[in-house]
Formats: sequence, structure tokens, C-alpha cells
Amino acid sequence: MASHLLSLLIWLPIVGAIVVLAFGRQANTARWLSLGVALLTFVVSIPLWTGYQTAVGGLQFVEHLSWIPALKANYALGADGISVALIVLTTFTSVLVVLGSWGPIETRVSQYMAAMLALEGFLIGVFAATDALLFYVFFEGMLIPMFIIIGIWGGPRRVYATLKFFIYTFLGSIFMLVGLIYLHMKTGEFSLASFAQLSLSTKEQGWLFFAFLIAFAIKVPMWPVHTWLPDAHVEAPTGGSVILAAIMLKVGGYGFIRFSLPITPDASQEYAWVVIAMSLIAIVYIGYVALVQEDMKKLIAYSSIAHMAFVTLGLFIALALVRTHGNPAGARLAVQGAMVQMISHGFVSGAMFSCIGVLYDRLHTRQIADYGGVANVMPWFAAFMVLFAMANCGLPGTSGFVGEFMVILAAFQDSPLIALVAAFTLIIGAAYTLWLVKRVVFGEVGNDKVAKMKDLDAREWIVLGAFAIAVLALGVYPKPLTDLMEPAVQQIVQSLTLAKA
Amino acid sequence: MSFQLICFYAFAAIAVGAALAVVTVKNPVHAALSLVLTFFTTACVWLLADAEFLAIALVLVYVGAVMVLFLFVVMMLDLDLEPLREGFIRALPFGVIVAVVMLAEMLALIGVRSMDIVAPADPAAAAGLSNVEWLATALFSEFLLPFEVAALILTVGIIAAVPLTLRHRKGVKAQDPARQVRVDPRDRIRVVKMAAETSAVQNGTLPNQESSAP
Amino acid sequence: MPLSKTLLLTIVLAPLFGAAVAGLFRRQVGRVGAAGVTIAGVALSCALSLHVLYQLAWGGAPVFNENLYTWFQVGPFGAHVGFLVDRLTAMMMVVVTFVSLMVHIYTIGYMAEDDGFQRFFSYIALFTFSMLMLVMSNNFLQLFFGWEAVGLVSYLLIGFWFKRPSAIFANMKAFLVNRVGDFGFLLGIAGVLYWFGSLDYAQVFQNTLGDAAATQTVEIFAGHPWHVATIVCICLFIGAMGKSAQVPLHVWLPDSMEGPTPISALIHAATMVTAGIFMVARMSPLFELSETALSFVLVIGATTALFTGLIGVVQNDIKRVVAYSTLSQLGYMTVALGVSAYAGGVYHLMTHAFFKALLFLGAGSVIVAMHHEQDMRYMGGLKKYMPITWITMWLGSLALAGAPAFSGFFSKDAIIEAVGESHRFGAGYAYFCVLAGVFVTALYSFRLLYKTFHGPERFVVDAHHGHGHADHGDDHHEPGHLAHAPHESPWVITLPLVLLAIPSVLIGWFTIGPMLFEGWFGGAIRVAEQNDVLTELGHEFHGPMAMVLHGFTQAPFWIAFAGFAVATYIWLFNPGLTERTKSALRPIYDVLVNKYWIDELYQALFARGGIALGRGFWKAGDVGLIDGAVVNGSAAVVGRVSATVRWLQSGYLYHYAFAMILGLIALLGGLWWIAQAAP
Amino acid sequence: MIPLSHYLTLGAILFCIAVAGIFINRKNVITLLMAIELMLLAVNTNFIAFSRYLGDPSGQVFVFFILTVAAAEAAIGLAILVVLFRNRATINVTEIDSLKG
Repeated sequence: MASHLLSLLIWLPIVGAIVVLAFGRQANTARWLSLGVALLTFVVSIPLWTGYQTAVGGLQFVEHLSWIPALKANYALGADGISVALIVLTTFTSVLVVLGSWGPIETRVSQYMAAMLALEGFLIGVFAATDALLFYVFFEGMLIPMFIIIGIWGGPRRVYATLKFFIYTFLGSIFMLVGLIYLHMKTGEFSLASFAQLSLSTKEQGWLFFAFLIAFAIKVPMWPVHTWLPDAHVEAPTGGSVILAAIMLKVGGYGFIRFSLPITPDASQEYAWVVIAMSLIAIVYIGYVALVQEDMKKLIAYSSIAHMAFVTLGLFIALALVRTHGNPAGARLAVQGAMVQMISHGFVSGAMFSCIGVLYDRLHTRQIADYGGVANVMPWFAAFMVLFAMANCGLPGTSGFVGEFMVILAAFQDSPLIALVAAFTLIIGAAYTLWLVKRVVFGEVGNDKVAKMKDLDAREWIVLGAFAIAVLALGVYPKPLTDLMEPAVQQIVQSLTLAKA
Repeated sequence: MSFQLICFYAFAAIAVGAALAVVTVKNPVHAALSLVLTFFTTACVWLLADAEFLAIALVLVYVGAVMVLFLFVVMMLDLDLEPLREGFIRALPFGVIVAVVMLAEMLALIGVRSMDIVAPADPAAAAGLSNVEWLATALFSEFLLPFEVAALILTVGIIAAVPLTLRHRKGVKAQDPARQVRVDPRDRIRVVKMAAETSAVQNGTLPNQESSAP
Repeated sequence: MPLSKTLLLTIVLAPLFGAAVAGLFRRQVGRVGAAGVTIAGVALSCALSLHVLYQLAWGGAPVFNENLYTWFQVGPFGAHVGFLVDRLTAMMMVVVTFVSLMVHIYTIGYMAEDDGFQRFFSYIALFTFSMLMLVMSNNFLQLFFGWEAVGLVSYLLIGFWFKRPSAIFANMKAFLVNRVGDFGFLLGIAGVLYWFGSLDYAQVFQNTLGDAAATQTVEIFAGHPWHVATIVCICLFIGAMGKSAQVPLHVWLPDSMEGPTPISALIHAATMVTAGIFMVARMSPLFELSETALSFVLVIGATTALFTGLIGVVQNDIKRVVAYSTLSQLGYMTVALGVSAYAGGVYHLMTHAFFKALLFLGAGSVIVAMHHEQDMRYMGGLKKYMPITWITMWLGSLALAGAPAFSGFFSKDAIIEAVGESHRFGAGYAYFCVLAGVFVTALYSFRLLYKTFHGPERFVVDAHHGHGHADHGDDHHEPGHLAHAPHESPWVITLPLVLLAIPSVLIGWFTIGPMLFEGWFGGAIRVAEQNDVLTELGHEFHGPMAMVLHGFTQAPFWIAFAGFAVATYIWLFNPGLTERTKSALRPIYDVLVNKYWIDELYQALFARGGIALGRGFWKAGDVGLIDGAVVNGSAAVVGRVSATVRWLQSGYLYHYAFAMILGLIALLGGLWWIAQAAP
Repeated sequence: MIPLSHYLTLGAILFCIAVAGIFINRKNVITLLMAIELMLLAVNTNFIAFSRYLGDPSGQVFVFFILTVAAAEAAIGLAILVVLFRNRATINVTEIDSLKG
């Protein structure tokens, strides 16, 4: 059904960005204009969710225009359950990010909002693209607005951080480009479907797998290549780090689902233990590192690395389950768990960063030591902070628990030891989150600056409230989300069963 | 040992000697002059090889133009010669070694075998043409385009040399005829309307007090 | 008539509604409103629970097992939210709601001056909701939800006075230790899902009927086949250990006394800590499959019963004594479960809930009277000031110590005899621990009574202090000095004491028969015949009176009496003796006072060890290795390489000429070499 | 008659002397230019020799072009020298190292 909903969703924010740049002379007009565009995009994304027939499943809202005939690369879009969920997450979070950055951002508001909207457009593009080259263009494109956001409105060490972020991700994606070119040579076109059907020898698959692994491992980020994230977060402005944590990390996981699993299933199976080992190390190692951080944002950045490790763990456990144990049901549970973890982490980490943003707006410091006893002066904020902290350490009833629960259940079916290490996140996750909450929220009023802090204003109420509703809703009743993604997950697991070599 | 061979050896010896002089002599003027000598003897060698036109052209072009230019430049610039000579001794062995190595390589390349190739008859004479005509036919048939390009290179050479060395020295009083001609009379002469006669003493002031220039 | 879903929903949602109203609209609703709505909610659910118990026990209602809604469904694996209400659940519901109601009423008095009044009410109502969800769930997922929700509320309540650093340390410690338990519990649930196919109790118990489940083994480590049932049960029991504070994971309970006394009564005596026991009883079909798991439970229970009781003897803080007694009693219940006397364990859970809540609330009443003074060394002779509290505390202590005819006697004796009957591995050790425990229990419970209510008044009332009545709150002058004489607590505090004292004394009498020996719990608890110790005991049971008379002739009674006599001699007639015994047995005393140094061990090993490890990972791993060597390192390499290359561009013309000539020579050499190679 | 190798040897010797010249007095730019002229001369000799012995006019035509190019090159070289001298008052190569990296 040739509906142009996806194109609309991609280009609306980008055009909006241009409009905001053009008319956004005064700060307030820029703010209201960008909020309008973000809200409009969110409203347009709702029919995407409702319109997607889970019964039919597969790629819907397909669009196909020839883009570069010479390379036979075409502007092909399509969304299945997973893409729909991620796109709606993007639009939802973007509204909150735009609203959230009204307070802190004073200088050059229109450029900031334009960059944010452009970023939203690119992200939706990444999730909607079914043509590898288009995916790559958007995948690289989204680095630019982020580079600008961190680079200009960031903290003191922003130049180092944003350069490191850009070069790190760019280096990774070059390997992917090489892979894509190779695939293009083999198939003559760029469509992902043709890549998936292409039969490749195990050696070829091995090389391709590692090319994709490096690109997406940096993006997720996975354990050895994660050091750019804490720096990027610490130096990014609140809005920037919310969008970075909530959406941009998902592109890595999404990349694994769209590229590694379908295109190189045999190599993925052969090297699954590498990714599983990296994820498990991430959970334990990053957990401990998060424990000793003095900077709040760094702590949450490390915690989001540990949570994202569950996504990669889930995906590659699914692979191991299908191939070695012949247990597709467990595999579907693992992939479903990985996907839900991605969505829930979007809400939870977005919320946590917004909380830190609220504190940062008042005291302009992120050091834990500068706070203490915030609950005495900001009771409502403390309530939100404790709720999101609980979601961060995966308390049942909040969205944080759903994903981890499913992944651990599936991991147990692969091997109880993996589940044991993965479950360790319960303890270490609770440890660093609660210790943060103890030092910041509870206790005597830290110092006189803390005493003068005012509680949440209306805007912050809306942002944190929206996140809270999302976290609780997904925690109490995740079924609609899992049903939305079920056909897509089934299709992925199905494609894993057939060997390609 | 035919007469030609003797002449060849003579000229070759003189050429090599002059070349050595160019390289080793202290005063650049002597070097330039010894270079002139080298050109002359080489021209003679070329004559032995029946390349009369080029021999004459060599003398004409190089000795006539290039060496004169060198001498002109050397003499014009009051060079402080002393520092230019430093390091001569220190670098000598190194230079000689390199030269000998290169010579050895070249001779090896030329190879002993070609020692006994005897010169065939003079091609130009065989074709019944003089060297100049023979050369000209080739030049203006196959090599017409390179010929034009060579002409172009020369013009570029000239054009480049002129602006490079052109300069306007400040403080030099030079007449610029073009500007002199482009003067507009109106801004040089101003016509002032005055009464034909004024009385000697008018308002207490002498006529020549207000003679300050308008 | 059968139970209806709406009835059960109201039971669960009433406290939640109360909590929400009190919590979110506390300013609008005010103190009376908050108290009112929560108490109404809890009272409603208590009444309905009683009705449900009545229907199930005598009204002939069938067991209710229905799903409310599907939580997630991925292929064959699905999880739902639903209720399973049978007699076991009904009993637990009554216990939870009744004790919670008592605490709610009690709190009106206790928290009168506290400004977090409404917040406190919303928390305890929320706790009741979570506990009910846990108890009434019909699948592992909801059980886990209740499990963690209860942990969360206990975290909030222990850290209620978040200004006190010790309180916020205690609540974090409590939550983390509970999380360690939940870590095992989650793995157990994953095991159940994997090996027994589903998360719903009914299905799981169905799948485990055949002996296939009992014999199925899995080789996690190659070459060591382990029974699947053992792995699952031990994992589940680790969860129970975390929640019911069994030995290795018991460290958080004494510290949780930092919270206000009502919650110590509600959470850390009556309901939350018993969740572990309830869970094991509920999972009896699984535990019956694995002999090793049960003996593991038995040994852990026995160790907890004896050793934590011993610590209770040397404690000076009144609440800590009662806390350690709770630990010890939990040990008893676990021992009962260990010997497959699940009914006995649950029965002791019920009776213990009443008299332990009574002891805690009594202690709270003493603390209020003594202006938040908790140290027994500054109390004494309070019986003439607080007669009601005194009497009710005596009744509670008698029940606790197992004086014949009291409820404690019936449940504890049943456990002791059951342990005697059982011939499971570790039963002998357990029997010794349980008997020694009786002596210790008697010792510390009467010590508490004598030190607080009898003997000389170790506090002075300096009425001339000049302070007005205003500073009745927690005035921080030196201990032992009171602004005015202690007086009996208001009716709001003493009424719950009385109401709890009644069941502490009488409930044993009426319920011992049906509950233990006539299979009152029915299908809820399944015991394999060969280790059904309770039926063997049942043969000699001829009614409660006979048991009491028989009790007099049994060892436990005499040991308890000996404990009573020793305690009376030491703390009533010869207080000086304590000093001398303390100095004589100095090493033992130090061991007990420092709680076997387990706290310090955990603090050093896990807390500081974790931080050190984290710093190591961070500094060495992230900053040093990854950032330093790889990322910035590669940048530095580029810098160094370009510096060296820069040297080549020396700026001197002749260097460039040399380079050209050398190049030429090389070229000629190459040409010559080629000419050589291929003439 | 004069065998070909003689000419080639003469060319080689002149070329090597020019190279030695460059190596030896590295400071004086004029000598460098002269050495370059010498090199060109050596090359021309070879060309002439080959043209004569192979009977092919193109060798000599090529010499013709070399002469023109060499002339242009010399002119510009000297012009640069003059400008260099005028700006830096020296043509001592060691003092002119602004090209340093």
C-alpha cells in the first residue's frame, strides 16, 4: 500500500528544522515553532502504530523510488514491528527533548532546535530505510547534528568529547561501508532483502560479520569500544544526552537486527560467543565502573552501557538458541526481550538524564558530592528520581524489568551460567543506582545552595510526568508492545534457522 | 687511428677539463667562462657527429644568450663569495664518490658490447640532403606540434621572467607620461570674479593685507 | 458460594487506592484524611479477607485460580497477572491485613508528631497492597513483582526518616541484600520456566507430578549431572533466604530497626519476612522433588535459629532484641519447612505474626513513653507506669517462649517434634539447634521483660528541666533523663496491643488441630508420603488439651522453664552477675556483640571490595587501557610519526637535490640490475 | 670513425661531473644552475650520438627542443635568483630555508 507516511515522517522534522532556522530569530518563536514541529511529527507517527496490521506482519508502509540508478540504489523505505516501535519512541522522546531544552538552552536557540529536529529526521530515516545505502547515509547523517549539539552547547571539554564521539563512530561505520560495497559488488544492488537472500561462503560471512560488528559495537556501545559514551554524555547538553541515550544507542542494536543476523547468520553463530562474552563483561565490568563514578551523568552513561549489553546479549543468545539448541521459542523470547529492553531503556535513560538535567539547571554542577538531601527541598522531584532509579535497576512494575526478565529467561535456556552472570545486573545495578540516590536525594540538606533549590516547574513536570507514565505503562502492561513486534521477531528467528553457507 | 678520432679525443679531453673547471673554480665568472669553453668544444664534437646545425645552434643559443645572461647576473649581483665556498673541501669526497658510482653504473649500462659499433654513413648525406634540410624536414613534418609548444614555452619564459624581476622602487622620482596626459584643467585653474577697481583705503585695511591666498 | 474476581480485586486494590490518595494528595487530604482513607481501605480488605477465609474454610468455596490479564505472550511462553486463592492464601491474607490494620491504628498514635504522617500511611498501605499481590498471585511473575515491590516499600519505610544517615544506609543495605536474594530467585524462576515449561503454578505443579521431573538432570558443568529440581529449589530458596533473612543474608534485618517501630512490627516481624516461608510452602510440590534442597533448607534454618538467637541475648537496644528474636523464629519456620512439615512452618508463621507484632508494638509503646529512648539500660520498673503494655508484653513473651497453652507453644512444639521425627540429613543437627534455641529464646525474652518493666528505675525524671511540654519530641539531652515521668500510651496504641494479645494467646488453641493434622491446607501443600512427619505426629495428637498436658512432660517445656529460671535469677535477683559473666566469658561476649563480625565482613568484602574493584576497572581499564592506550594513544602515535617525518623537510635546497640524485642512482642501479637479470 | 661508445662515455663523464658539481659546492646557486646546464649538454651529446648512429632525425629534433626549454629554464632560474638576491641579499642556500617543514 503506497502510503507516504514514512517519507512524511522523515522529511517533516528536517523541513521543520529549516523553517525554525529561517524564522527562529527570537528564542521564543524558535522554541514554540520547534515544539510545534515535534508534536506534529509525534501525531503523524501515531497512525504508524495503529495502522500497522500485526496480523499481516512483515514490511508495511513500503515506498520505492529510484535514487541512484547507476548504482541501482533506491530510496526504499519500509517499517516492520520493530521499526514502528523505534520510530514512535523517537518521535515521543523528541517532543520531550525539545520541551526539556527550553530552560537550559539560551544561546542560539534556533540552531539548537534545528539540529535536534534534523537529528530526529535522520533517526527516523535510519529506522525506516530498507536500502543499505540509504541506511548508511542516514546512519552517518545523524552524526552531524549530534556533533554540532555536543560541540557548541556542550560542557567545558566538549571539543575533545565530540571529536572522540565523531571519529569513533565514523571509524566504525567505514568498515560497514566496505562491507556494503562488497555486498553491492556481489548483488549489484543495495536492497537489504537481496543481501539477506545472497548466499555467502563462511569466510566471506566472517569478514562481513566483523565489519558489521565493529560498526554496531561502537554504536551500541559494547564493552571494549564504549569509552566515547561517558565523555559524550558528560559534555552534551541535557537535551543532547537524552536523545543520545534514548535513541542513538538503539541504532546499534537495530543494526545488528537488520544486518548482522539476516546477512551473516552462520558467521554470527560461529562468533556468537564473542558478542556474548563482550556483553557479559560489559554487564559486570561496567557495573563496577559505574559504582565508583563521581559525576552523575557519567554514572548513568555507564549504566546505560550495561543495560544496552542486554540487547546484544539477547540477540546473540537467540542465535545460539535457534542454531545449537533448536529452541526457536526461546529465541523469540530473547529477541523480544532485547527489543523491549531497547524501548524501555529509551524511556528510563531519557528520564534519568532529564532528572540530572533538572538538577544541573539549578546548581550547574553534575558532581554527586555537591548535592545531598534534595528530597527535603524538592519532594516531587525526589519522588520522580526514586521512581526512575527503581526503573533503572529493573524493578518489576517498571519498564526496566521487562526486557531484562525476558533476556535472562532466554539466557537460562541457552546456559544457566550466562543467565547467572547476566542476572548479576540485579545486584550491581541496584548498588550503583541506589548509592547515587542515597547521596543525592536522601540525607541532610547538603549545603546552602541545595537549600535554595526550587521544586519542579510546570515544564519539567510535563517532561518527567510523560516519562513516568511511559515507564509505568510499559512495566505494568507490556503486551501491546510485544504484540506489535511479535511478527517481526518471528520473521527474524525464522530467517536465522536457514543456514546460508 | 683516423684523424677524426684524434680530434674527438682532443675535444673530449678539453670538454672534460673545462667541465671540471666549471665545477671546481672559485670565482663564478671563471666558472661561467669555463662553461663557455665546454660548450664550444662540445659543439666541435657534435660537428664530428655531422650535426652541424645543432652545433651552431648550441653555440648561438647557449654561449650567446644563456652564458651572457649568467655573466650579466653574476656581475650585477655583488655576491659575497666567501661563504659560498665553505664546505667545498668537506663535501668533495662525497661528491666524487657519487659521481664515480654514477659513472660506473652508466658505463656498465652502455656495456662493452657496444664498443665496436662503427658509425654507418652520414644519414643526411645518404638522403642527399644537408643536415639542416634533413633536420628541417623532420622538424616541420612529424614534430610540428612540439615545435609550436617549444615556441610557447619560450614566450612563457619571457613573460615569467619580466614580472618576476619587475619592481617599483619607492622614492624613485619617475615621470609617468600617462598620468601627466590625463590631467583635467578644471581642477588646476579656478576663475575668481572681482570688481574692476577698488579704492585705496576702504574699511581701514590696506589692500595687500587681505592678499592671503583664497 | 464461589469467590468472585471483583471481590478479590477490591481486597487488593483498596489499600492501593488508599495509598495513592494518601500519597499523591497528602496536602489536600490532610492528616486525618490520609489516615482515614488508608485505614478504611485496609479494614475493608481485612474484612473481605476474613469473609474469603470463612468461605474457603467452611463455606465450601472452591479454590479460585483465574488470570486477570496477560502480561506478555511470546510464542509458548507467556506471563499473566492473576489470583490463586486457596486456604493457604486466605490464611496469609487474613494475617497480613489484620496485622496491617493493627499497625495502621497504632501509627496514628506513634507518628502523631511526625510531619511525614500522610507519607507514612501511604507507604504502609502500599506495602499491604504489595504483600497481597505477592500472596495471592497464581504465577511466578506476579510473585516476583510482589517480591520486589515489598522490597521497595521496605526500602522506603526503613529510610523514612531520610535525614538520619544511619537510616538511609540501612535501607540501601536492606534493598541490596534483598536483591542478592532476588538474584537467586530470578534464576530459580528462569529454571522453572525452562525445565517445567511454564510460569503458572497450576501448570508447573501439573508438569512436576510425574517422577520424570524428579529424576531429570542437567550438566551445567560437564560431567556433573545435577538434579534439575535441586537447582531450581535451591535458587528459589536463595530468594527466600534474602527475603526471610536467613543466615548468610540476615544482616539487613537488625539494621532495618532504623525505621519507625510500626513498620518493624508490620514488615520486619509479621509479613514481609514471612514471604519467604510462604513461598517455600507454596512451592512444596517442587521442594518435595529434591531431597538435597530440603536438607539445605533445614541446615540453613537450624543455623539461623540458634546463632541469631544467641546474639539477641547480648543486645541492649529493645528493638534489636526483638529483631534477633524474629530472626531466630524465622529459623524455626525454615527448619519446619526443611523437614517437610510445611503446614507446621506456615502455622508457626501465623502465630508468630501475632505475638511478634505484639512485642514490637509493645516495644514501640515503651519507646514512645521513654521519649524515643531505645536503650534498655536506661529503663526498668516501668510496670507501674504502663500496666497494659506490661501485661500484653508478658503475654507476648510467654507465647514467644512457648509457655504451654499459649499459641507459641503449639506451633513451636509441633516443629520441634516434627524435627525429632524427621530422619533427613541434617535433622539431628537441626534438633539440637532447635532445642538450644528454646533455651535462648526464653533467656532473651524474659531478659527483655525484666530489664524494661521490673527491677530498679535506671532513669531519672528531672522535672525541673524547665522545658515546656513542647519538646516532647526526640529531645537530644543525655540518655536516662526524661522531661517527665513515663505514662501509659494513649488508647490508639494500647488497643492494638490488646487486640493482638488475644490471638497470641488463644489462636493456638483453636487452630492446632485442623491446621496441622487434619490437612486444613488441602491441595495447597503437597508432601511426599515418605517424609510426611506431620501425619506421623497426627497419630499421637488427641486435641489441644492433651498436647498441653503431654507438653509438660516433654523436653522443650523443661528447657524453656530452665531458660526462664536462669533469666529470672540473673536479671531479677542478681543483676550484678551479668557484669561478672560478661568479663569471664569475654571472647564469647565479643563474638556475640559483634554479630560474628558478619556485617564487617560483608562491608569490607562486598562494599569496599566492590568499590576498589570498580575503581580498578575504571582507572586501569577504561581510563588507562582503552582511553589511554588505544584512543589517545593512537592520536599520540600520529603526532610522533609526523614529527619525525617533518625532519626530512630541512628547507635546504641541496638536500632536495641530493634526494633527486640518490633517486637517480637508485633508478640506474635498478635498470642495471634488470638488464643483468634478463639480458 | 668514432664508435658510438665514445660519445656515450663522453656524455656520461660530463653528466657525472655535473652531478659532482652539485654535490660539491652546495652553497652557490649559480654554480648549481651551471651544473644543470652542463647536465643538459651531456644529455644532448647522447641524443646527437644516437641520432647519428641510428640515422633517425628525431634525436636531433629532440635536442633542438631541449635547447629551447633549457634557455627558458635558465632565464627563469636567473630571474628567480635576482629576485631572491633582491629580497634576501644573499644567494647562500644555507640561509634560505624558509621551506623548512
